[in-house]
Amino acid sequence: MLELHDGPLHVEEITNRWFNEMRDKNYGAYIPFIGIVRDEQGISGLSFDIYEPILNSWFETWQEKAKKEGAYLLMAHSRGDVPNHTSSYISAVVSPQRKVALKFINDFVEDFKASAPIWKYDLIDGKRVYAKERSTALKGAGLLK
Amino acid sequence: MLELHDGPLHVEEITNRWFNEMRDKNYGAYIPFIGIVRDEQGISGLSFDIYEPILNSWFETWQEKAKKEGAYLLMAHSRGDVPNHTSSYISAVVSPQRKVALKFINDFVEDFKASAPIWKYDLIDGKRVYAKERSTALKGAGLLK
Amino acid sequence: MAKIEFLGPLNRESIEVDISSLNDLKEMFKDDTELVEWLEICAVAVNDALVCSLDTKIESNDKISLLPPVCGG
Amino acid sequence: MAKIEFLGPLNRESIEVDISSLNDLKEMFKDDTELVEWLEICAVAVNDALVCSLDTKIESNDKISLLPPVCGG
Repeated sequence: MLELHDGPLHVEEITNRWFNEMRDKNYGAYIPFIGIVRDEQGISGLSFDIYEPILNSWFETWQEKAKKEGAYLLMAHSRGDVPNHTSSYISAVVSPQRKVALKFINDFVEDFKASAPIWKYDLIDGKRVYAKERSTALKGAGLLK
Repeated sequence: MLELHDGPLHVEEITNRWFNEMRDKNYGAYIPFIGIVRDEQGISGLSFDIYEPILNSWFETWQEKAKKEGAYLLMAHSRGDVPNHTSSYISAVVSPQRKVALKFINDFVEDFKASAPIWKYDLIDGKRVYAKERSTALKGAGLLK
Repeated sequence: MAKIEFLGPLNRESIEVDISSLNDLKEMFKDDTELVEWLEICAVAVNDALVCSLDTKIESNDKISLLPPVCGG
Repeated sequence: MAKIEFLGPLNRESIEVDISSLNDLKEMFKDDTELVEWLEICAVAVNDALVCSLDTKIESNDKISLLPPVCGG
Protein backbone atom coordinates (compact mmCIF):
# COMPACT_ATOMS: atom_id res chain seq x y z
CA MET A 1 0.00 0.00 0.00
CA LEU A 2 1.32 3.40 -1.05
CA GLU A 3 -0.19 6.65 0.18
CA LEU A 4 0.79 10.26 -0.53
CA HIS A 5 -0.13 13.11 1.79
CA ASP A 6 0.04 16.88 1.43
CA GLY A 7 2.40 18.22 4.09
CA PRO A 8 3.82 16.33 7.09
CA LEU A 9 2.73 12.78 7.85
CA HIS A 10 0.62 12.04 10.92
CA VAL A 11 2.99 9.38 12.20
CA GLU A 12 0.83 7.98 14.98
CA GLU A 13 -2.31 7.78 12.84
CA ILE A 14 -0.45 6.04 10.00
CA THR A 15 1.67 3.58 11.98
CA ASN A 16 -1.25 2.67 14.28
CA ARG A 17 -3.63 2.20 11.35
CA TRP A 18 -1.15 -0.03 9.52
CA PHE A 19 -0.52 -2.05 12.67
CA ASN A 20 -4.24 -2.56 13.23
CA GLU A 21 -4.78 -3.59 9.61
CA MET A 22 -1.96 -6.14 9.83
CA ARG A 23 -2.09 -7.44 13.41
CA ASP A 24 -4.64 -10.20 12.74
CA LYS A 25 -3.04 -11.43 9.51
CA ASN A 26 -0.58 -13.72 11.29
CA TYR A 27 2.56 -11.81 10.40
CA GLY A 28 5.19 -12.20 13.11
CA ALA A 29 7.07 -8.97 12.53
CA TYR A 30 6.03 -5.38 11.73
CA ILE A 31 8.82 -2.88 11.12
CA PRO A 32 8.01 0.71 10.25
CA PHE A 33 10.87 3.03 9.29
CA ILE A 34 9.96 6.63 10.18
CA GLY A 35 11.98 9.44 8.62
CA ILE A 36 11.99 12.69 10.60
CA VAL A 37 13.15 16.03 9.18
CA ARG A 38 16.33 17.14 10.98
CA ASP A 39 16.96 20.74 11.92
CA GLU A 40 20.33 21.33 10.29
CA GLN A 41 22.17 23.95 8.27
CA GLY A 42 19.59 26.60 8.95
CA ILE A 43 16.67 24.97 7.17
CA SER A 44 13.12 25.38 8.44
CA GLY A 45 12.05 22.16 6.73
CA LEU A 46 12.08 20.19 3.50
CA SER A 47 9.79 20.23 0.49
CA PHE A 48 9.09 17.47 -2.01
CA ASP A 49 7.95 16.96 -5.59
CA ILE A 50 6.81 13.48 -6.58
CA TYR A 51 6.34 11.94 -10.01
CA GLU A 52 3.56 9.52 -9.22
CA PRO A 53 3.39 7.27 -12.32
CA ILE A 54 6.99 6.05 -11.91
CA LEU A 55 6.74 5.99 -8.11
CA ASN A 56 3.73 3.69 -8.41
CA SER A 57 5.44 1.26 -10.79
CA TRP A 58 8.63 1.27 -8.70
CA PHE A 59 6.52 0.46 -5.62
CA GLU A 60 4.59 -2.29 -7.38
CA THR A 61 7.83 -3.98 -8.44
CA TRP A 62 8.92 -4.06 -4.80
CA GLN A 63 5.50 -5.28 -3.68
CA GLU A 64 5.81 -8.24 -6.07
CA LYS A 65 9.27 -9.00 -4.72
CA ALA A 66 7.91 -8.92 -1.15
CA LYS A 67 4.92 -11.10 -2.05
CA LYS A 68 7.23 -13.86 -3.29
CA GLU A 69 8.70 -14.08 0.20
CA GLY A 70 5.37 -13.84 2.01
CA ALA A 71 5.97 -10.24 3.06
CA TYR A 72 3.97 -7.06 2.42
CA LEU A 73 5.15 -3.46 2.09
CA LEU A 74 3.50 -0.18 3.08
CA MET A 75 4.72 3.33 2.35
CA ALA A 76 3.62 6.90 2.98
CA HIS A 77 5.30 10.05 1.68
CA SER A 78 4.69 13.78 1.86
CA ARG A 79 4.11 16.18 -1.01
CA GLY A 80 5.05 19.84 -0.53
CA ASP A 81 6.43 21.39 2.65
CA VAL A 82 7.38 19.42 5.75
CA PRO A 83 8.68 21.37 8.79
CA ASN A 84 11.66 20.33 10.92
CA HIS A 85 10.95 17.60 13.50
CA THR A 86 7.98 16.25 11.56
CA SER A 87 7.90 13.22 9.29
CA SER A 88 7.97 13.13 5.49
CA TYR A 89 8.44 9.42 4.96
CA ILE A 90 7.32 6.12 6.46
CA SER A 91 8.01 2.70 5.01
CA ALA A 92 6.99 -0.53 6.67
CA VAL A 93 7.20 -4.25 6.12
CA VAL A 94 5.24 -7.11 7.63
CA SER A 95 6.38 -10.71 7.32
CA PRO A 96 5.83 -14.01 9.08
CA GLN A 97 9.61 -14.17 9.49
CA ARG A 98 11.86 -11.80 11.37
CA LYS A 99 14.87 -12.18 9.09
CA VAL A 100 12.84 -11.55 5.94
CA ALA A 101 11.32 -8.43 7.52
CA LEU A 102 14.71 -7.08 8.62
CA LYS A 103 16.21 -7.68 5.19
CA PHE A 104 13.29 -6.03 3.36
CA ILE A 105 13.18 -2.90 5.50
CA ASN A 106 16.88 -2.36 4.78
CA ASP A 107 16.84 -3.12 1.07
CA PHE A 108 13.54 -1.37 0.41
CA VAL A 109 14.54 1.86 2.19
CA GLU A 110 17.96 1.90 0.51
CA ASP A 111 16.49 1.40 -2.96
CA PHE A 112 13.85 4.01 -2.17
CA LYS A 113 16.61 6.55 -1.57
CA ALA A 114 18.36 5.62 -4.83
CA SER A 115 15.39 5.08 -7.15
CA ALA A 116 12.11 6.68 -6.08
CA PRO A 117 11.27 9.65 -8.35
CA ILE A 118 11.01 12.24 -5.59
CA TRP A 119 12.84 15.56 -5.48
CA LYS A 120 13.89 17.18 -2.25
CA TYR A 121 14.30 20.89 -1.52
CA ASP A 122 15.63 22.60 1.59
CA LEU A 123 13.36 25.34 2.89
CA ILE A 124 15.62 28.32 3.56
CA ASP A 125 14.17 31.77 4.26
CA GLY A 126 10.88 30.56 2.85
CA LYS A 127 12.47 29.49 -0.46
CA ARG A 128 12.85 26.01 -1.98
CA VAL A 129 16.50 25.14 -2.71
CA TYR A 130 17.00 21.88 -4.61
CA ALA A 131 19.12 19.46 -2.50
CA LYS A 132 21.32 18.63 -5.46
CA GLU A 133 24.39 17.42 -3.56
CA ARG A 134 22.30 14.92 -1.55
CA SER A 135 20.48 13.60 -4.62
CA THR A 136 21.26 10.49 -6.66
CA ALA A 137 21.18 10.29 -10.45
CA LEU A 138 18.76 7.65 -11.75
CA LYS A 139 19.74 4.69 -13.93
CA GLY A 140 20.64 5.84 -17.43
CA ALA A 141 21.30 9.44 -16.38
CA GLY A 142 23.13 11.54 -18.96
CA LEU A 143 21.49 9.87 -21.98
CA LEU A 144 20.78 13.19 -23.69
CA LYS A 145 24.04 14.96 -22.87
CA MET B 1 15.40 2.52 27.70
CA LEU B 2 14.22 -0.95 28.70
CA GLU B 3 10.73 -1.64 30.01
CA LEU B 4 9.10 -4.90 31.06
CA HIS B 5 5.34 -5.37 31.12
CA ASP B 6 3.10 -8.09 32.54
CA GLY B 7 1.16 -9.64 29.65
CA PRO B 8 0.86 -8.35 26.08
CA LEU B 9 2.40 -5.02 25.08
CA HIS B 10 0.18 -2.06 24.22
CA VAL B 11 1.86 -1.48 20.89
CA GLU B 12 0.25 1.84 20.02
CA GLU B 13 0.83 3.36 23.44
CA ILE B 14 4.48 2.27 23.49
CA THR B 15 5.50 3.13 19.93
CA ASN B 16 3.65 6.48 20.04
CA ARG B 17 5.16 7.39 23.40
CA TRP B 18 8.68 6.56 22.19
CA PHE B 19 8.14 8.55 19.00
CA ASN B 20 6.93 11.56 20.96
CA GLU B 21 9.86 11.36 23.35
CA MET B 22 12.31 11.21 20.44
CA ARG B 23 10.77 13.39 17.71
CA ASP B 24 12.26 16.68 18.91
CA LYS B 25 15.76 15.29 19.56
CA ASN B 26 16.89 15.76 15.96
CA TYR B 27 17.19 12.10 15.10
CA GLY B 28 16.46 11.51 11.42
CA ALA B 29 15.26 7.92 11.66
CA TYR B 30 13.07 6.00 14.11
CA ILE B 31 12.68 2.27 13.49
CA PRO B 32 10.59 0.16 15.84
CA PHE B 33 10.56 -3.62 15.37
CA ILE B 34 7.26 -5.05 16.62
CA GLY B 35 7.04 -8.78 17.27
CA ILE B 36 3.54 -10.24 17.05
CA VAL B 37 2.61 -13.71 18.36
CA ARG B 38 1.66 -15.95 15.43
CA ASP B 39 -1.20 -18.42 15.62
CA GLU B 40 0.56 -21.63 14.64
CA GLN B 41 0.74 -25.27 15.65
CA GLY B 42 -2.33 -25.05 17.85
CA ILE B 43 -0.95 -22.62 20.41
CA SER B 44 -3.19 -20.07 22.08
CA GLY B 45 -0.22 -17.82 22.81
CA LEU B 46 3.28 -17.66 24.26
CA SER B 47 4.54 -17.18 27.77
CA PHE B 48 7.86 -15.73 28.96
CA ASP B 49 10.24 -15.86 31.91
CA ILE B 50 12.88 -13.14 32.13
CA TYR B 51 16.06 -12.98 34.16
CA GLU B 52 16.30 -9.26 34.69
CA PRO B 53 19.83 -8.75 36.05
CA ILE B 54 21.51 -10.21 32.97
CA LEU B 55 18.91 -8.72 30.60
CA ASN B 56 19.72 -5.29 32.03
CA SER B 57 23.47 -5.66 31.62
CA TRP B 58 23.08 -7.11 28.10
CA PHE B 59 20.90 -4.11 27.20
CA GLU B 60 23.32 -1.59 28.73
CA THR B 61 26.18 -3.04 26.67
CA TRP B 62 24.14 -2.47 23.52
CA GLN B 63 23.15 1.02 24.63
CA GLU B 64 26.83 1.92 25.01
CA LYS B 65 27.53 0.55 21.53
CA ALA B 66 24.67 2.64 20.11
CA LYS B 67 25.77 5.76 21.96
CA LYS B 68 29.20 5.59 20.28
CA GLU B 69 27.48 5.95 16.93
CA GLY B 70 25.05 8.65 18.06
CA ALA B 71 22.12 6.24 18.20
CA TYR B 72 19.78 5.29 21.06
CA LEU B 73 17.95 2.02 21.72
CA LEU B 74 14.56 1.33 23.28
CA MET B 75 13.07 -2.02 24.15
CA ALA B 76 9.90 -3.42 25.70
CA HIS B 77 9.18 -7.07 26.51
CA SER B 78 6.36 -9.03 28.08
CA ARG B 79 6.48 -11.21 31.20
CA GLY B 80 3.99 -14.06 31.49
CA ASP B 81 1.26 -14.94 29.01
CA VAL B 82 0.80 -13.22 25.64
CA PRO B 83 -2.14 -14.33 23.44
CA ASN B 84 -1.93 -14.93 19.69
CA HIS B 85 -2.04 -11.78 17.52
CA THR B 86 -0.76 -9.56 20.33
CA SER B 87 2.77 -8.29 20.85
CA SER B 88 5.40 -9.58 23.27
CA TYR B 89 8.40 -7.64 22.03
CA ILE B 90 9.25 -4.20 20.66
CA SER B 91 12.75 -2.94 19.98
CA ALA B 92 13.49 0.44 18.47
CA VAL B 93 16.43 2.53 17.42
CA VAL B 94 16.73 6.25 16.75
CA SER B 95 19.71 7.74 14.96
CA PRO B 96 20.59 10.87 13.02
CA GLN B 97 21.60 8.58 10.17
CA ARG B 98 19.45 6.16 8.23
CA LYS B 99 22.18 3.59 7.60
CA VAL B 100 23.23 3.47 11.25
CA ALA B 101 19.59 2.99 12.29
CA LEU B 102 19.02 0.19 9.77
CA LYS B 103 22.20 -1.60 10.82
CA PHE B 104 21.38 -1.33 14.54
CA ILE B 105 17.82 -2.58 14.27
CA ASN B 106 19.10 -5.67 12.45
CA ASP B 107 22.09 -6.41 14.67
CA PHE B 108 20.30 -5.57 17.92
CA VAL B 109 17.26 -7.74 17.18
CA GLU B 110 19.42 -10.65 16.02
CA ASP B 111 21.64 -10.52 19.11
CA PHE B 112 18.51 -10.18 21.26
CA LYS B 113 17.27 -13.50 19.87
CA ALA B 114 20.62 -15.17 20.55
CA SER B 115 21.61 -13.62 23.87
CA ALA B 116 18.79 -12.09 25.92
CA PRO B 117 18.05 -14.24 29.00
CA ILE B 118 14.38 -14.82 28.23
CA TRP B 119 12.65 -18.19 28.09
CA LYS B 120 9.73 -18.87 25.81
CA TYR B 121 6.87 -21.32 26.33
CA ASP B 122 4.07 -22.28 23.97
CA LEU B 123 0.63 -22.10 25.57
CA ILE B 124 -1.11 -25.35 24.63
CA ASP B 125 -4.36 -26.40 26.32
CA GLY B 126 -3.63 -23.88 29.04
CA LYS B 127 -0.20 -25.36 29.81
CA ARG B 128 3.28 -23.86 29.36
CA VAL B 129 5.50 -25.99 27.10
CA TYR B 130 9.13 -24.84 26.89
CA ALA B 131 10.00 -23.96 23.26
CA LYS B 132 13.23 -25.90 23.45
CA GLU B 133 13.74 -26.52 19.73
CA ARG B 134 13.42 -22.80 18.94
CA SER B 135 15.78 -21.76 21.72
CA THR B 136 19.49 -20.94 21.47
CA ALA B 137 22.13 -22.04 23.96
CA LEU B 138 24.03 -19.14 25.54
CA LYS B 139 27.76 -18.59 25.28
CA GLY B 140 29.63 -21.13 27.38
CA ALA B 141 26.72 -23.58 27.49
CA GLY B 142 27.63 -27.08 28.68
CA LEU B 143 30.25 -25.90 31.18
CA LEU B 144 28.96 -28.21 33.94
CA LYS B 145 28.25 -31.29 31.81
CA MET C 1 3.45 15.33 -31.41
CA ALA C 2 5.32 13.88 -28.43
CA LYS C 3 5.10 15.62 -25.10
CA ILE C 4 8.24 16.50 -23.10
CA GLU C 5 7.90 16.86 -19.32
CA PHE C 6 10.61 18.56 -17.24
CA LEU C 7 10.24 17.09 -13.76
CA GLY C 8 11.10 18.35 -10.27
CA PRO C 9 13.73 21.09 -10.08
CA LEU C 10 13.85 21.44 -13.89
CA ASN C 11 10.74 23.49 -13.27
CA ARG C 12 9.79 24.18 -16.91
CA GLU C 13 6.49 24.01 -18.75
CA SER C 14 5.95 20.89 -20.84
CA ILE C 15 6.46 21.24 -24.58
CA GLU C 16 5.25 19.32 -27.63
CA VAL C 17 7.79 18.27 -30.23
CA ASP C 18 7.82 16.41 -33.54
CA ILE C 19 10.61 13.81 -33.26
CA SER C 20 11.06 10.17 -34.18
CA SER C 21 13.75 9.11 -31.71
CA LEU C 22 15.60 10.33 -28.62
CA ASN C 23 18.53 11.15 -30.92
CA ASP C 24 16.36 13.89 -32.40
CA LEU C 25 15.66 15.20 -28.91
CA LYS C 26 19.36 15.27 -28.05
CA GLU C 27 20.03 17.23 -31.23
CA MET C 28 17.18 19.61 -30.42
CA PHE C 29 18.47 20.32 -26.89
CA LYS C 30 22.14 20.74 -27.74
CA ASP C 31 22.01 24.53 -27.93
CA ASP C 32 19.80 24.99 -24.88
CA THR C 33 22.47 26.44 -22.60
CA GLU C 34 20.22 26.41 -19.55
CA LEU C 35 19.46 22.73 -20.00
CA VAL C 36 22.96 21.45 -20.86
CA GLU C 37 24.22 20.96 -17.31
CA TRP C 38 20.97 19.19 -16.37
CA LEU C 39 21.19 16.78 -19.30
CA GLU C 40 24.36 15.26 -17.87
CA ILE C 41 22.56 14.17 -14.74
CA CYS C 42 18.99 13.60 -15.94
CA ALA C 43 17.52 10.19 -16.67
CA VAL C 44 14.89 9.82 -19.40
CA ALA C 45 11.58 7.97 -19.30
CA VAL C 46 9.35 7.21 -22.27
CA ASN C 47 5.75 6.62 -21.26
CA ASP C 48 6.88 6.32 -17.63
CA ALA C 49 9.54 3.66 -18.18
CA LEU C 50 13.22 4.61 -17.86
CA VAL C 51 15.15 4.12 -21.10
CA CYS C 52 18.85 3.67 -21.80
CA SER C 53 19.18 4.03 -25.58
CA LEU C 54 19.11 7.09 -27.82
CA ASP C 55 17.73 4.85 -30.56
CA THR C 56 14.47 4.51 -28.62
CA LYS C 57 11.73 5.22 -31.18
CA ILE C 58 9.27 7.96 -30.35
CA GLU C 59 5.67 7.80 -31.61
CA SER C 60 3.14 10.56 -31.75
CA ASN C 61 1.42 10.92 -28.33
CA ASP C 62 4.40 9.46 -26.49
CA LYS C 63 5.28 11.12 -23.21
CA ILE C 64 8.98 11.77 -22.58
CA SER C 65 10.04 12.73 -19.05
CA LEU C 66 13.35 14.18 -17.92
CA LEU C 67 14.15 13.12 -14.34
CA PRO C 68 16.86 14.94 -12.35
CA PRO C 69 18.70 13.21 -9.46
CA VAL C 70 16.31 12.08 -6.74
CA CYS C 71 16.27 12.20 -2.95
CA GLY C 72 13.08 10.98 -1.30
CA GLY C 73 12.49 10.59 2.40
CA MET D 1 27.22 -20.55 51.34
CA ALA D 2 26.82 -19.85 47.62
CA LYS D 3 23.32 -19.73 46.18
CA ILE D 4 22.39 -21.72 43.07
CA GLU D 5 19.50 -20.45 40.94
CA PHE D 6 17.81 -22.67 38.34
CA LEU D 7 16.34 -20.28 35.80
CA GLY D 8 13.43 -20.48 33.37
CA PRO D 9 12.29 -23.99 32.44
CA LEU D 10 14.66 -25.61 34.95
CA ASN D 11 11.89 -24.65 37.36
CA ARG D 12 13.56 -25.71 40.61
CA GLU D 13 13.88 -24.00 43.95
CA SER D 14 17.20 -22.30 44.63
CA ILE D 15 19.64 -24.15 46.84
CA GLU D 16 22.59 -23.12 48.99
CA VAL D 17 25.86 -25.02 48.67
CA ASP D 18 29.32 -24.94 50.19
CA ILE D 19 31.75 -25.01 47.23
CA SER D 20 34.96 -23.25 46.29
CA SER D 21 34.86 -23.51 42.48
CA LEU D 22 32.55 -24.51 39.65
CA ASN D 23 34.46 -27.79 39.47
CA ASP D 24 32.94 -28.64 42.84
CA LEU D 25 29.50 -27.85 41.47
CA LYS D 26 30.03 -30.08 38.44
CA GLU D 27 31.07 -32.88 40.77
CA MET D 28 28.02 -32.29 42.97
CA PHE D 29 25.59 -32.41 40.02
CA LYS D 30 27.02 -35.43 38.24
CA ASP D 31 24.59 -37.91 39.78
CA ASP D 32 21.52 -35.69 39.41
CA THR D 33 19.85 -37.66 36.61
CA GLU D 34 17.12 -35.09 36.12
CA LEU D 35 19.66 -32.32 35.66
CA VAL D 36 22.18 -34.12 33.44
CA GLU D 37 20.53 -33.40 30.09
CA TRP D 38 20.07 -29.76 31.05
CA LEU D 39 23.73 -29.33 32.01
CA GLU D 40 24.78 -29.98 28.41
CA ILE D 41 22.84 -26.96 27.18
CA CYS D 42 22.92 -24.61 30.17
CA ALA D 43 25.23 -21.63 30.47
CA VAL D 44 26.48 -20.55 33.89
CA ALA D 45 26.63 -17.08 35.41
CA VAL D 46 28.41 -16.09 38.58
CA ASN D 47 26.99 -12.94 40.15
CA ASP D 48 25.12 -12.28 36.89
CA ALA D 49 28.12 -12.52 34.56
CA LEU D 50 28.41 -15.50 32.22
CA VAL D 51 31.53 -17.56 32.87
CA CYS D 52 33.47 -20.00 30.69
CA SER D 53 35.86 -21.73 33.08
CA LEU D 54 35.31 -24.45 35.66
CA ASP D 55 38.20 -22.99 37.61
CA THR D 56 36.11 -19.92 38.40
CA LYS D 57 36.47 -19.42 42.15
CA ILE D 58 33.32 -19.27 44.22
CA GLU D 59 33.14 -17.19 47.39
CA SER D 60 30.59 -17.35 50.13
CA ASN D 61 27.51 -15.26 49.17
CA ASP D 62 28.19 -15.67 45.45
CA LYS D 63 25.14 -16.26 43.28
CA ILE D 64 25.46 -18.94 40.62
CA SER D 65 22.77 -19.09 37.91
CA LEU D 66 22.07 -21.89 35.46
CA LEU D 67 20.63 -20.51 32.20
CA PRO D 68 18.93 -22.85 29.71
CA PRO D 69 18.74 -21.96 25.97
CA VAL D 70 16.92 -18.67 25.39
CA CYS D 71 14.29 -17.43 22.98
CA GLY D 72 13.00 -13.93 23.59
CA GLY D 73 10.61 -12.02 21.40
